[in-house]
Amino acid sequence: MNAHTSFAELSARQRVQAMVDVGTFKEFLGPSQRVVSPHLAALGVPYAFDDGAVIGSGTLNANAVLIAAQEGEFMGGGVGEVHGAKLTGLFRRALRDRPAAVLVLAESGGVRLHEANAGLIAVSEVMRALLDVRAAGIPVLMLIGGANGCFGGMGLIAGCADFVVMSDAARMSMSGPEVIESSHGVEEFDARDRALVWRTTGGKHRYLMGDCDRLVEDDVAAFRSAALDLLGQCKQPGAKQPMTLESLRQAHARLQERIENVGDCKDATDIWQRLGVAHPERVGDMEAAEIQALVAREQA
Amino acid sequence: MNWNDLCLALFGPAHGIVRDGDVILGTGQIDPEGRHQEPLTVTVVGTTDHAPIGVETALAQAAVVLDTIEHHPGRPILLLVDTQGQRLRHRDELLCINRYMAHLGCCVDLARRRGHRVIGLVYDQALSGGFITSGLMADACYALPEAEIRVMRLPAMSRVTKISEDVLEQLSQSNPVFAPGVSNYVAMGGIEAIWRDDLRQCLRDALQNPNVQDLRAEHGAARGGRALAADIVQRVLAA
Amino acid sequence: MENLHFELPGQRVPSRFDAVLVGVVGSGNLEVMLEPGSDPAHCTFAIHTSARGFGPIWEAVVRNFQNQHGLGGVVVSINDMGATPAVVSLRLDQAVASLPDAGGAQI
Amino acid sequence: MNAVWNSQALGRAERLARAANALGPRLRGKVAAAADTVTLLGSVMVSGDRVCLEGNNQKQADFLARSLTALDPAEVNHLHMVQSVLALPEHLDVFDNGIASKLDFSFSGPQAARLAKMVSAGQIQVGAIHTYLELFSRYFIDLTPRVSLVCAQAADAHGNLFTGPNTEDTPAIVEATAFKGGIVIAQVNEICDVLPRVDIPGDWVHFVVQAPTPNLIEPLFTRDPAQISEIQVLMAMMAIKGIYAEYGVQRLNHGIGFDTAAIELLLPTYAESLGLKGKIGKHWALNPHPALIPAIEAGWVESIHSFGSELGMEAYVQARSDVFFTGADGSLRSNRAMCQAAGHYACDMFIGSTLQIDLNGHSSTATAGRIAGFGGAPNMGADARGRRHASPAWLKAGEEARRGRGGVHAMPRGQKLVVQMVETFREHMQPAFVDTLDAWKLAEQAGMEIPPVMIYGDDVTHILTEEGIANLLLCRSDAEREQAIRGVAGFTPVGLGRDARMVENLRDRGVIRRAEDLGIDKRDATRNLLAARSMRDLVRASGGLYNPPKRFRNW
Repeated sequence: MNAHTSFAELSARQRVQAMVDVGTFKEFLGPSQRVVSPHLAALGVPYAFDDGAVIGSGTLNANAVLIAAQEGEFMGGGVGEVHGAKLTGLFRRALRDRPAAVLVLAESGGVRLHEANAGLIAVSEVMRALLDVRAAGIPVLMLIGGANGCFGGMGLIAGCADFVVMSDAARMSMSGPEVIESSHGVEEFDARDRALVWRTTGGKHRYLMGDCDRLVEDDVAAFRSAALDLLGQCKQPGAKQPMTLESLRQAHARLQERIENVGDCKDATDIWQRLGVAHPERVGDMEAAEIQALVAREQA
Repeated sequence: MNWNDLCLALFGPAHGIVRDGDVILGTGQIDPEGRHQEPLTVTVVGTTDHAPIGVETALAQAAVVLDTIEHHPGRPILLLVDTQGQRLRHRDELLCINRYMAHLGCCVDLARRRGHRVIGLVYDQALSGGFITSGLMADACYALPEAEIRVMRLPAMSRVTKISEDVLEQLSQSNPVFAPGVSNYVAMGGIEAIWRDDLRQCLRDALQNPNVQDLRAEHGAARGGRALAADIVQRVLAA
Repeated sequence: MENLHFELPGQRVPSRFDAVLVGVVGSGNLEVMLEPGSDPAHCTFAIHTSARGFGPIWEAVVRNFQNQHGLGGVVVSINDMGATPAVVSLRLDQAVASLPDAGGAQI
Repeated sequence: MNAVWNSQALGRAERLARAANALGPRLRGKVAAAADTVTLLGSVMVSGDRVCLEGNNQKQADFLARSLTALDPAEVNHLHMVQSVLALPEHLDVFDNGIASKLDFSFSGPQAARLAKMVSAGQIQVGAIHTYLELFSRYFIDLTPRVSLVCAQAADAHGNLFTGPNTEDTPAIVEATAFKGGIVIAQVNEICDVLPRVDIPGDWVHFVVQAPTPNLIEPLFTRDPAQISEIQVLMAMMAIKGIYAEYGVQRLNHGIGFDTAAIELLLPTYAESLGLKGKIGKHWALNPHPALIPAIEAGWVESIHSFGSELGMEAYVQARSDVFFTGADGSLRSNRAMCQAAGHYACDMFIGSTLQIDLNGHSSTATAGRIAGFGGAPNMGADARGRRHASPAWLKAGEEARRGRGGVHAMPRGQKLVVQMVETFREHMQPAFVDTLDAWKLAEQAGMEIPPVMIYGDDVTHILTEEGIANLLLCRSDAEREQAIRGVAGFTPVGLGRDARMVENLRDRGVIRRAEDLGIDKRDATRNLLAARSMRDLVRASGGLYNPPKRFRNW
């Protein structure tokens, strides 16, 4: 029997329960309130009582947090009108309640295509509400560990957070490989080559590139301790400041450098090699801890 | 509408807006109507030719926004939208395109926070994720009547949802969620208004609108296009 | 999509409980929510299912469930995305097991 | 009258001479250039020849298949194809092109729908659909190939072949052909001076061609543990406790589905907790299933003989030679004919899945519009009537079948356990239990003499569903048998049509056993019981030796 509890295998509600201190989760607009999508019903598609978004409050080692989780099995975690409004509402509430952090356990293909127009607007509303929270000095953590990854509009939202935590089974990007394959052919991106898909958008690559702050095993306890660790880091004096012109200039320069330094690479392994990883071909088989050690060595 | 025709209509023949690849950028000047003030300079940045938004396109636009914040405090920014959506390439995914696009959104957001009035304008085509982090991050986003805004056309939606096009067509008569179109986005609050006739006047009005809150959900409810979102946000606050 | 309703007699009324939810609305899966009902002599089932034409099978599944558990004063709400009867029965059993005084089949 | 008794040998000499002539100096010993392959085939084949094109379950002589389709049908036609698997489009293209006209085969999974169309259009005359062992047997009786086109990893200049881990059908094909006046042509991935080992001696091989690209090979036996459902875990628990432990099954063969993968992954966890280690599952006729790695690592498995190999398992197998059959080079030696014989005669149990089961327990994977054939399942899933050695599991099954019966049944004798493991509903709510098998309709459509039944009801000993286990050995009448089947058929129409009283009676007698009768709490059936829940876990369990194909690597 497996000693650890796989984060990926838990439902959104179970993830939330497992992340916060035992018994502290209080759900907002829970399933019995039946805040469901009317658009799915109109299409004759079954709805879910929570519209695939679990939101509420709890404590993380006694720190008050607000927390949200997306259910990847329901509509691929797609953001529709209700789902998006629940997330926006949670961030607005954070402005008022000033928790120690807002945690989002993201698993989503992005905009829910069944209610696409509303989903598209909702994603930008979530982004603006999230950035209001950051501007108020409250850290926002994205924790990505579901099998469906974090894509499309949700990838954009993740890109706005203070911190991103991923497991090496998770992915974060914009377009699904199938979409790219169907628009530019299998030579552009072979969606069936899962090793390629994961080395292009998976947690290890994102961590090695600096797009993810913590890389963890697919273990709910590892996610929790990463969140705690980041929370502790935020409490250090002068640790994490709201976004400023200076910080965005720095981010801009890093993104620019990335294009200049590795923009010509055809494959993640080429990038890793250029980043100075000694055996890029072995990265795929490395455990999260080995990857972390690799980066720690680089930085040392 | 062609980007240059648009800029001519907005700023007259002396506008300083140029095209660099898919990106259009520069400044235009507009005289505040009826007042004897200096002409108002507006930073203009956006894309043309249904540009796919790749890492470079996002970064180029972000640079213009950051330069404006740094060198021209308070100068209004007009984001011009014409995009086919994010660039669908392996390379962009590899480079973490969502970070680049989110960065653009963060820059626009910072500009708003620093007191820049930011206006979005969909002047041709706005597809799926391509304008979430530009036009939709503005204080208010507008559209020209002939613009096209959508995530997905009905035939494609029919394939994804496995629901017949006829049914979707019918549903879209009563519910703007299901069909593309500028007016549907207005009804849902995603687009503040459609600009018609005197575009320069429309821009002037938009720049004078003092609102900096995100009221799109409330507008959607008031206009009947998005009944639930605003209420749900309130219920989360009250829970 | 089809909506089905069943009301079956039962007498085992669980002590006060908050709504219980198990499962997820995903392909081949379903969510089952148990809530306190007002009629202690019946258990009602409200089912939304993506698949049409399986009413008799649903009825057999919930009857079988009631034969085992005999719940009263409980409302069972189901959102189903094409789960097989095996999965439905499993979720129903899991939901009952989450009731406060559930001793497996004996409540 | 001058009788000729060596016409085949003479014919072979004549054909070899024709080939030498056609290729001239470009033929170097036995080695022909890839570019000359079509010419070579044209020169050694004669219209009406029986031809075996090595199409296996896994590896494919794909280059030779392509070359065969390029022959001129005006020159070569009416070939009679005798091959175990129709996997590639080319396998049917030769009929479309008018090069071949008659077919004897075993399995056609990927081409089943097209095959059915071509048969009903009269483009293909099907001799018969066989099991693997049956077809190999006929190679030595009345379907001996005149020309065989086979596939190997490497050859040397003498024509010795190294097959690598996927030896599969090659020895059976080559033996039948080479010793009965036939011609053997091999496509290889490389030509070496010294082979790692010799699987086929060079004097059985007449020509060797280095193919421009490595031969196709499919990872057919890789089941991602992430896709195993809770229901499958429950059924695996019932199988282990209600059948493996009950009969003390030591020697067995597993089907390739997720159901049996779940059993493999429950051995080191659930079965271990029941104290069954060393008591069940020691000897296997099985391909190197990745899902068996945790059980092997936990010391459950003593030996595995394999039909073929599995992509990615090469290094693992090499490092576990105590368990697997390996050559002097260290790599796996598989052999489909031998393993089929072993599975039939030396195993006490077969357990696998199916698509449909009728009220007599006949089971079939045939569906209308598809002629899919059988492969090896009927030989695995059939009592070995010729078996004479005893084992506890075999004796117990035989005793249950004979208990209380007189006459011919009074003779003590064992029986093989043949277990059909199915969920009562498949995907899209297709019931697994039916009144009439689709095989009847298919037989009518395709003009078959008998319905294509995978496993006959009188060979099936147990049917296992999520609702319970029906032990058909204990049934004493057709009516009882029917109710035993209905009694585990769940909410399918067949299940709902049960006689509830009779079913309860069968349950009292232990003919039907539910999870609770076995002391299994259904709520314990979670994926946490699986020794590996992902491909990554399997790699970890193998100590990094298992190297899954890239389409399975999601990390």
